[in-house]
Amino acid sequence: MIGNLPILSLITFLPLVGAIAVAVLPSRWTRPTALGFALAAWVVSLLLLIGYLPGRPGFEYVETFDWIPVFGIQYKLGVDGLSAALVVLTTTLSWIAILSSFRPIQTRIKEYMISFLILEVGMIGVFLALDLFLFYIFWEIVLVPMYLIIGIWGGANRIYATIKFVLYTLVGSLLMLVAILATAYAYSAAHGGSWVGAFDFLALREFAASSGFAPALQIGAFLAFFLAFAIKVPMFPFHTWLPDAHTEAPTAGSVILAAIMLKLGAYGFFRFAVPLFPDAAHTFAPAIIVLSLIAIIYGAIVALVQPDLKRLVAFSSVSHMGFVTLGLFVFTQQGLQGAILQMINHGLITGALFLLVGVIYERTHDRTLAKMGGLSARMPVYAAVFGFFAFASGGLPGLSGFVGEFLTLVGTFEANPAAAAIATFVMILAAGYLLFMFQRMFFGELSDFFASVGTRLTDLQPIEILTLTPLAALVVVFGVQPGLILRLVDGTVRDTLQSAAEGAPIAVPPAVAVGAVGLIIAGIVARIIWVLLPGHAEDTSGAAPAAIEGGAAH
Amino acid sequence: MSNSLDAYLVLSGILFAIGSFGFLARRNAISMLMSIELMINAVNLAIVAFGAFIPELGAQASVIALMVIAVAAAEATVGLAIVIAIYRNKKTPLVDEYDAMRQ
Amino acid sequence: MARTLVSLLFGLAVMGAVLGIAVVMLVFLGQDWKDALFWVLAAVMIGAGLLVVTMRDIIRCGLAMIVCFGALAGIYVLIGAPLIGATQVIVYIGAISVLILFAIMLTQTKDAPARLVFQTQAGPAAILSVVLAVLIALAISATDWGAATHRVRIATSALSSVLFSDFVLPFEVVSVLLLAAVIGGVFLAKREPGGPS
Amino acid sequence: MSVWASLIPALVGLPLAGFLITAAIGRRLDKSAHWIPVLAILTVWFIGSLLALDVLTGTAPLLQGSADTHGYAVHLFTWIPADRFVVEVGFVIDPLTACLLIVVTTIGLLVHVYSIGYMSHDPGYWRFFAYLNLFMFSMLLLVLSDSWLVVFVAWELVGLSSYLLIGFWYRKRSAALAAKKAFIVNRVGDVGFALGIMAIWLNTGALDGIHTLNIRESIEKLLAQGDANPIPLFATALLVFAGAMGKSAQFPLHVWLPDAMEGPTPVSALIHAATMVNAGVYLVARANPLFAAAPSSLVIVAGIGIFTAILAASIAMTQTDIKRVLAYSTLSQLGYMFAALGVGAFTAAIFHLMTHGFFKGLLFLGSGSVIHAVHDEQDMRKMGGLARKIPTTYATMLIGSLAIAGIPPLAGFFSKDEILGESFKLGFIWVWAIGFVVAGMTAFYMFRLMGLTFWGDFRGPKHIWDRIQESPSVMTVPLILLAIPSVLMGMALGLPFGSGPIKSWLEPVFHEAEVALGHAPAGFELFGIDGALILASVAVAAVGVAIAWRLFGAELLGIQLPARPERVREVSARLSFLYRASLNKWWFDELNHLLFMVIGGRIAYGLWWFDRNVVDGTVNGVGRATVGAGRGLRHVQTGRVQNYALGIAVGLIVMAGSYLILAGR
Amino acid sequence: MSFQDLVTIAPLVAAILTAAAILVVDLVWPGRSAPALAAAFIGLAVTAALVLTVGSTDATAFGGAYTVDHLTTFLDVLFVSVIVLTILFAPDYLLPRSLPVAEFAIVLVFALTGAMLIAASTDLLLLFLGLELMVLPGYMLAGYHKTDAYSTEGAIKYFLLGSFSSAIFLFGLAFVWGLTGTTRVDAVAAALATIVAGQAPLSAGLAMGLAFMTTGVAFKMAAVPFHYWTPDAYQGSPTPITGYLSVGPKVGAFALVLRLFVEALGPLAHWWLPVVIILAALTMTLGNLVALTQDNVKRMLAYSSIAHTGYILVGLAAYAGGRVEGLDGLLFYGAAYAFMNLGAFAVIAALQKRAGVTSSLETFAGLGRREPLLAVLMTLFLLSLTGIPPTAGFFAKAYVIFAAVQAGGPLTWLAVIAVLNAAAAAFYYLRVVVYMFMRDPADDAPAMQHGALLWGGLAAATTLTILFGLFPTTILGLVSAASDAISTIAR
Repeated sequence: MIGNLPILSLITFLPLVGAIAVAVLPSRWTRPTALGFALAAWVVSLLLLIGYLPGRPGFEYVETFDWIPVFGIQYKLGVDGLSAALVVLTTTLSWIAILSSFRPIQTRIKEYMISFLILEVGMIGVFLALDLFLFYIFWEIVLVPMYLIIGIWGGANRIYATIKFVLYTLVGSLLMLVAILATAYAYSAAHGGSWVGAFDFLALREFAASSGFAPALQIGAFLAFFLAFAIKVPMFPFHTWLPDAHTEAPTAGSVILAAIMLKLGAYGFFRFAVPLFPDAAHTFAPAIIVLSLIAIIYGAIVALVQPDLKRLVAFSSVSHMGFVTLGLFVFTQQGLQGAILQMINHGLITGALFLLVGVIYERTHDRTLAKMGGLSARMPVYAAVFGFFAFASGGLPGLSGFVGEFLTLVGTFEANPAAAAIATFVMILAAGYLLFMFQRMFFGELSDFFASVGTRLTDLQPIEILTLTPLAALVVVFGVQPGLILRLVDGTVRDTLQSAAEGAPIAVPPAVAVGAVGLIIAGIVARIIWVLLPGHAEDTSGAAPAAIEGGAAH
Repeated sequence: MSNSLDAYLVLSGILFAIGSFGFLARRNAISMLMSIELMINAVNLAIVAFGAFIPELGAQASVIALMVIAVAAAEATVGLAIVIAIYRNKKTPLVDEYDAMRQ
Repeated sequence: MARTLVSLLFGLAVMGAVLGIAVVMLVFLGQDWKDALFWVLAAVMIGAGLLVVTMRDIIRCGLAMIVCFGALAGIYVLIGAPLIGATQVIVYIGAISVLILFAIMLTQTKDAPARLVFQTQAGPAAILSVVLAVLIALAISATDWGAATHRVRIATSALSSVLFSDFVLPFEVVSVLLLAAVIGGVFLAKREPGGPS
Repeated sequence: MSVWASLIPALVGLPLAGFLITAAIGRRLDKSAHWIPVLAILTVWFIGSLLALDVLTGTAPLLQGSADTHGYAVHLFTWIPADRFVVEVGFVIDPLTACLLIVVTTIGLLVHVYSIGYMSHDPGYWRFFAYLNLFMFSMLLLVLSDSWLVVFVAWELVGLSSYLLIGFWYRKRSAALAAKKAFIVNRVGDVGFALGIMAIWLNTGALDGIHTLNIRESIEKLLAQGDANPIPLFATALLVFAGAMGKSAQFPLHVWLPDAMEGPTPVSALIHAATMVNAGVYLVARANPLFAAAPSSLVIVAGIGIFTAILAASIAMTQTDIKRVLAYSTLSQLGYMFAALGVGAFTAAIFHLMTHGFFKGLLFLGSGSVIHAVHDEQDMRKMGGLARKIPTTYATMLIGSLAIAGIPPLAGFFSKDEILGESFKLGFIWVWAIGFVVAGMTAFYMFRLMGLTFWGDFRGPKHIWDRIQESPSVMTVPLILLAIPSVLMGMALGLPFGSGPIKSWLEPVFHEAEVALGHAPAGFELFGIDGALILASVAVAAVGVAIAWRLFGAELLGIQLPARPERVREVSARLSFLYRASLNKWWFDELNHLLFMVIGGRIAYGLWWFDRNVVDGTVNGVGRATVGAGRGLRHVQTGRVQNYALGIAVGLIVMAGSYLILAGR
Repeated sequence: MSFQDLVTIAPLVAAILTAAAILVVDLVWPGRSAPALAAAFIGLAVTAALVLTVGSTDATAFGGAYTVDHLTTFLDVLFVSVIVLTILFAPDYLLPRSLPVAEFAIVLVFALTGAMLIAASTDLLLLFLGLELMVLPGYMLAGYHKTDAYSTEGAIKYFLLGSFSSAIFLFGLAFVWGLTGTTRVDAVAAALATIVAGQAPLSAGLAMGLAFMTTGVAFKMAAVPFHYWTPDAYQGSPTPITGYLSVGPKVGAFALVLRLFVEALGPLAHWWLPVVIILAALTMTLGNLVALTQDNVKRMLAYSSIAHTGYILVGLAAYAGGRVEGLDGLLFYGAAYAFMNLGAFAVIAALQKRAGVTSSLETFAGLGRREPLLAVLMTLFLLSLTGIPPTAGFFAKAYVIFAAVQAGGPLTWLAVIAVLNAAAAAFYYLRVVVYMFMRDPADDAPAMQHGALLWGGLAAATTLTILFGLFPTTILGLVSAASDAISTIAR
């Protein structure tokens, strides 16, 4: 059916065509055009999924075009199970996000939709690119529209948040660029200076598997990749941009941020960091597991005390994404599969949660939990849907969140029961913050604040239900039939695991490791002492430090 | 002594240093301009000295020296024109008072 | 009036010192007259150069510069490049110095001489200049220049042949440079009808 | 697969359908919203009973791979196909499940019917029935599943339904908090259970075949294959037990159950007395091969069980809220069951589970009827003398009380006695001793309840007294129907002593474990040790009842004993510490508040502070330092040419100097 | 001087004649801009055509003093483009301030002549003269708004420091000349090669010359700590001229570096490499750090241009570190930087069409609403300057970093410093975007009408900025051919 059509390019660039169309067409067509193109991309991506035979290792639908032949840089796209799943996730959430923006976004709709469509191009591109250089380009393309979406249509503190988001991400990704280039050069140097395949993921992976990159390069490049991806995921302690960005972003921005953008980092770990540098991956796996565990527990604990609804969900994202990195770096079949499931489920569930937060925010223009209460009576459907997704997020079995989490834990348990035990404790904490949130919002008598909002407090509108229904349906379907995804990504998992299995830890002198840890601890202690000195504490959470935003006020 | 290249070169160096001192220390734009002329002439002295003591450079040296003189003249022309232009704006030839733009 | 006298006396003292050096070298040390002349010219040049950068009255600085360049021209002659010496006299003393003096007149304000001559950073500048001179001198003395021990006299005809063969393009370029400088200079110095007077 | 087996999915499917339909359209059905759920449960009860009886009587075929177990099995689909980690969804009815099935479907049906009356005026009528059906679905899934992980799913789903039902009256802050507490405390246990499941998987390489678990063989097989990394069985068993502790509210996870009484009374009856809280018992019984393989873990089970029993009984003695008394009583009885499991008397535990399910369901529904009658008053101090106004409720509750107190020949007597007797005979004298004391306490607090509620004079407002009337028949009929098994069940299942039907039913399930534990099937000696034990426990129950009568009065068969509040005060003053401890539930709520709310909150806020100031502070600090550096460097640009020139000269000299130094080297 | 020589320097002659033609036209139609512009464009078109024609074959003229090779052609085309764009952007700014266009064009074309001369010179003296011919018009242009105090202040600072550095440069040149005994670049290289081969340590005089020349060149390219003139001169100059100054003399200075350091002083590469590394690191870092705190966009871009010098120097360092890709990167970066920076300044100039509009950040507030197209273009240029793909700036940055990574060793760290700087730089570039799109305008200034020339120039700059990023292959071929012309390192 799809024959010789360059279907991957079609998916990738349909939104771009859409963006151009939106720019050209008159304003009153903006919304339908944007939605139409997003839906078109979605439909095509579904065709891709139908045509894709699940479970096979390797890449299909590969499209290649010599882009910068001097350095062997290609325009090369291809799908395997993981990218297929994530592409469909992206296209799905994109149209949902666009649809959900119809009502809340009333200013500069054209620019908004253009940004969103370009954002979609970048995200799809990241998932499809099989050339490291191309990957990097898509990776960076994602930044700009998100920057604008948060910065223009965001909340009060949006500029601080968006600049922080971009700068933080940029630091990581630029170092990754250095690593990509160094890797390519190492490949070329090992092939007598020939640049053919130097940026080609498949060639690099094969090289990594057969002879492998030099330990020093592996360490350096892996660290750079790690930083880029860890910031994006985000892993503790690189997560602090996330609550700010989420809190300030418009609803749809938060949705995409949580559902897709965070997956970019996890995908990067899967696709590039581990297969290309297996030895380094093994070397750092213990540290990454520790960081993941910290993220899981710490994110959940901090979520417990968040006064702002969105911030709470944001910290829960930190906790949930910890599972993804945990599952990946234990290098077991179940861990990997769980991590992938967790990626997709987190996309669906947290996306939906942000949509739901947006529902109440749009009506009340406030997200302070302390002001809420008793919504159940006024908005029963909303309460039911919110409860559904809250419990899904909390890992209620039968819904999709559970399977990913549990598989990850099983995989971890295989490798390291103690780590699994620590991670499992998040079940309690997750129940804690989700139920706290749910109770605060929906139970009790209608709060004074809500009462003052009055008639604006209407129950879910059809358009909102329309955006939430597919997500809910998928949450149930994947909860009951996770095999749909598991079989799809089976090949990817095998590939990744095989690459990982070939790695062995690089010997790091104990002195170096101890020194590094000591340095970090010393840094933390120094920072704490510094903050404890009078006048250095940041009392207001997330308020823009004048130095960052104010620039040069002299 | 007058037969030593080093002597001329050192002399040129000293003149160059004097010129740079003037440039660094004087306030008046025209004084600074004159200091630059000193420096350029110091260079010229070095060039001519090279020409005088290194046979294969002889002919070139004179030509280069001539060119340098011409360049210095051109620079002086432009420089003085700029000095006059800014004097019309600022009413002072003292360079350290031209600090409207800083940091 | 007393000021003029003091400077006059100072000038005479310098001249006396210079002549004294010459006499001492010629008579007592028995050196070549060329050496003596070199010393004299060098002393005059450096002395005048120092005056250029230290004197308070900028017009006198200009005059000192003429003296300095005159001495330099003498050195050129001494070193065997009379053509350059001549050019030096014509271009510098005849043109540039006059130009500078005109500029001084044009930009002279009454209170200017009364105010500080030097920047606040004159001290560091002096130190830096001395360091620079020492560095250059050290470098020069430490270098083997591959130079002849005797001066080579260049015939003017050789010079002209070089100028119009190997160096014809630079020659043309210099003319363009001068043209550009003139056009620009005229534009900049030209008084605008609406501009500040 | 037989026709019968193909009906099994309907047991799960009907309540689920009932839930979904009612949730979707219930609001529009309004007061007739109960029809679909009730009919669904009625069908389930019918099918379930048929199947259960089939299994128990041995008419069902032998289960595959089993020599002596009759039952039905059905496989539905593969849920998680993750390489070696495969989770199948399938249902099995073996005798153990059948026992549970009877309890769950019967009480479930009766509670459904009862709720038609009890909830009739509630605006959330349809919601209530939807939730009830959701619970039935989850509970049936729990008992029917053949896979550990599906049991865990059901485990969580009953938790969810429990949460929804406890918080049913969500406008009440206390209800909302209680619901949250129940869920979170349960989650603590679930962490253990989840880890236990992982350990089981790692030890056996599979998660299905829950009813044919043969842990030692599986481990040996895996070891032989060389791909096992077994987790110590002791740890595995305890992790599974942790799950059971949460759901069955065993110390120290017992704190949620009394609070759960914030839910409507039918919920308390169904979930928090008769079915869900028994899931822990079921789980441990189900995992009996695992526990039998690690006998030391059973000691811990017994210890925690019997400690919970006495702890809860001691609290029940002083509580004034009628439902809370029953809740602590439930805790106490669950403690018995765990004690039974711990000593290896699995059958006795299940027996008690069944009888307790009926009479505790009866007691709760009865208390609901009481509360209904006194217009939603739950404080027993404002009741009294109700026997005259609501005789049916009174009569049935009296039966229930006698049953739980262990007065022969009611159901409780048989099952409780079996527990105590087995503990004694299996050498767990300490379990028996404590259980013995608890038996007395049980009798005491139950008759304290009866006395305060039904006998003596009404202590509430007059206008309420005037309007008290018996509940409608839709409520009383279930009470009566529950009273019947409360009376007869013990005799039916427990006689003859030591070899009643319950023994033979469950024999195939527990046989191997009992053999592994070295329990020789001892004969029953009515005129020996067993008889003595029976006599002792009946006596202690009688003493308990007598003391209660003495203190709180009685009105039985026309004989009236007056209540003596002054004696109560006196006794409580004399036992001041114990009294206060009991009244304040041994301060567990306060302890938890301190540990989790105060200290935990400090930690959470501390971490948040850390996040803002140290983690984010470092990020912002880097940014600020960068900008600060820029601001400092700005001043290099002074605007004065000579400063610039000086800078250039310095640069030149530094460069030239370093060149000279390097070149001269 | 043979006829062949004349043919070879035909582009140069054409450029000079263009200046003359404009002069004549201005005499005929005094004060009118259209004829002058026409003359300029025709002349520049002819020049460009001649550059391409002559550049089709390698040639030398004047006894090896003047060379036409791929490097010459590449740079010449670049210079002509820069001048054309500058002239396109200028009228909209100059005319409202009643500044004559003709003189502007003349002086600019003289500067072009100087730059082209640098690109083609293989003679030390010619290089010096070319440099002077390039920068002298620069001084004048900086002070072109001669009734404006800022413009003249910038000009005098630029001039004084420029002359100072020229003198220093000349001194160094004299030393090198005296030691090698020749002015021809290839001969210098050969002589130095023997000197270096003979005595391992650098002779003191050569070291001195190297230091002095480095200072002079570093000044022209605005490398830290010789950059001081840049912010003041850029800020003071009329905006289109700032655009030119930030591009023309800088790329010209790098052309000088290529001819002088890469070609003539190539044998000393391992001596000047550490200096280049240090200069690059300092330049990037200081430029970016100070730019972070600027409120005036022109001044900010001035510091940004300093930072970009640092990035370009990374390419040079990579070459000195043994990778010819470094030169490719340098050239590519120069070209990419030229177009994106000119574009950015063109937008500022367009905003300042109404006299009295400052270039402070506030001017940009709400631009996205007021003049969306300009705002979008500005965003593109700023993103390119930041190095966000798929723009020219990204590929340029990636290329120099790639070269540094290939060279390895300390240069890897230089690459890391470069990317960290790039990340920090994003802050101030994006700040402008913040003002354009996320702030409300300070006043209700109406949208301005912009001339067709400006739009044309912006279109060209935009196209090139995108094309360089999306399809760099063609350009890559050109730059590698150009760098091969002078590189002594095999590819």
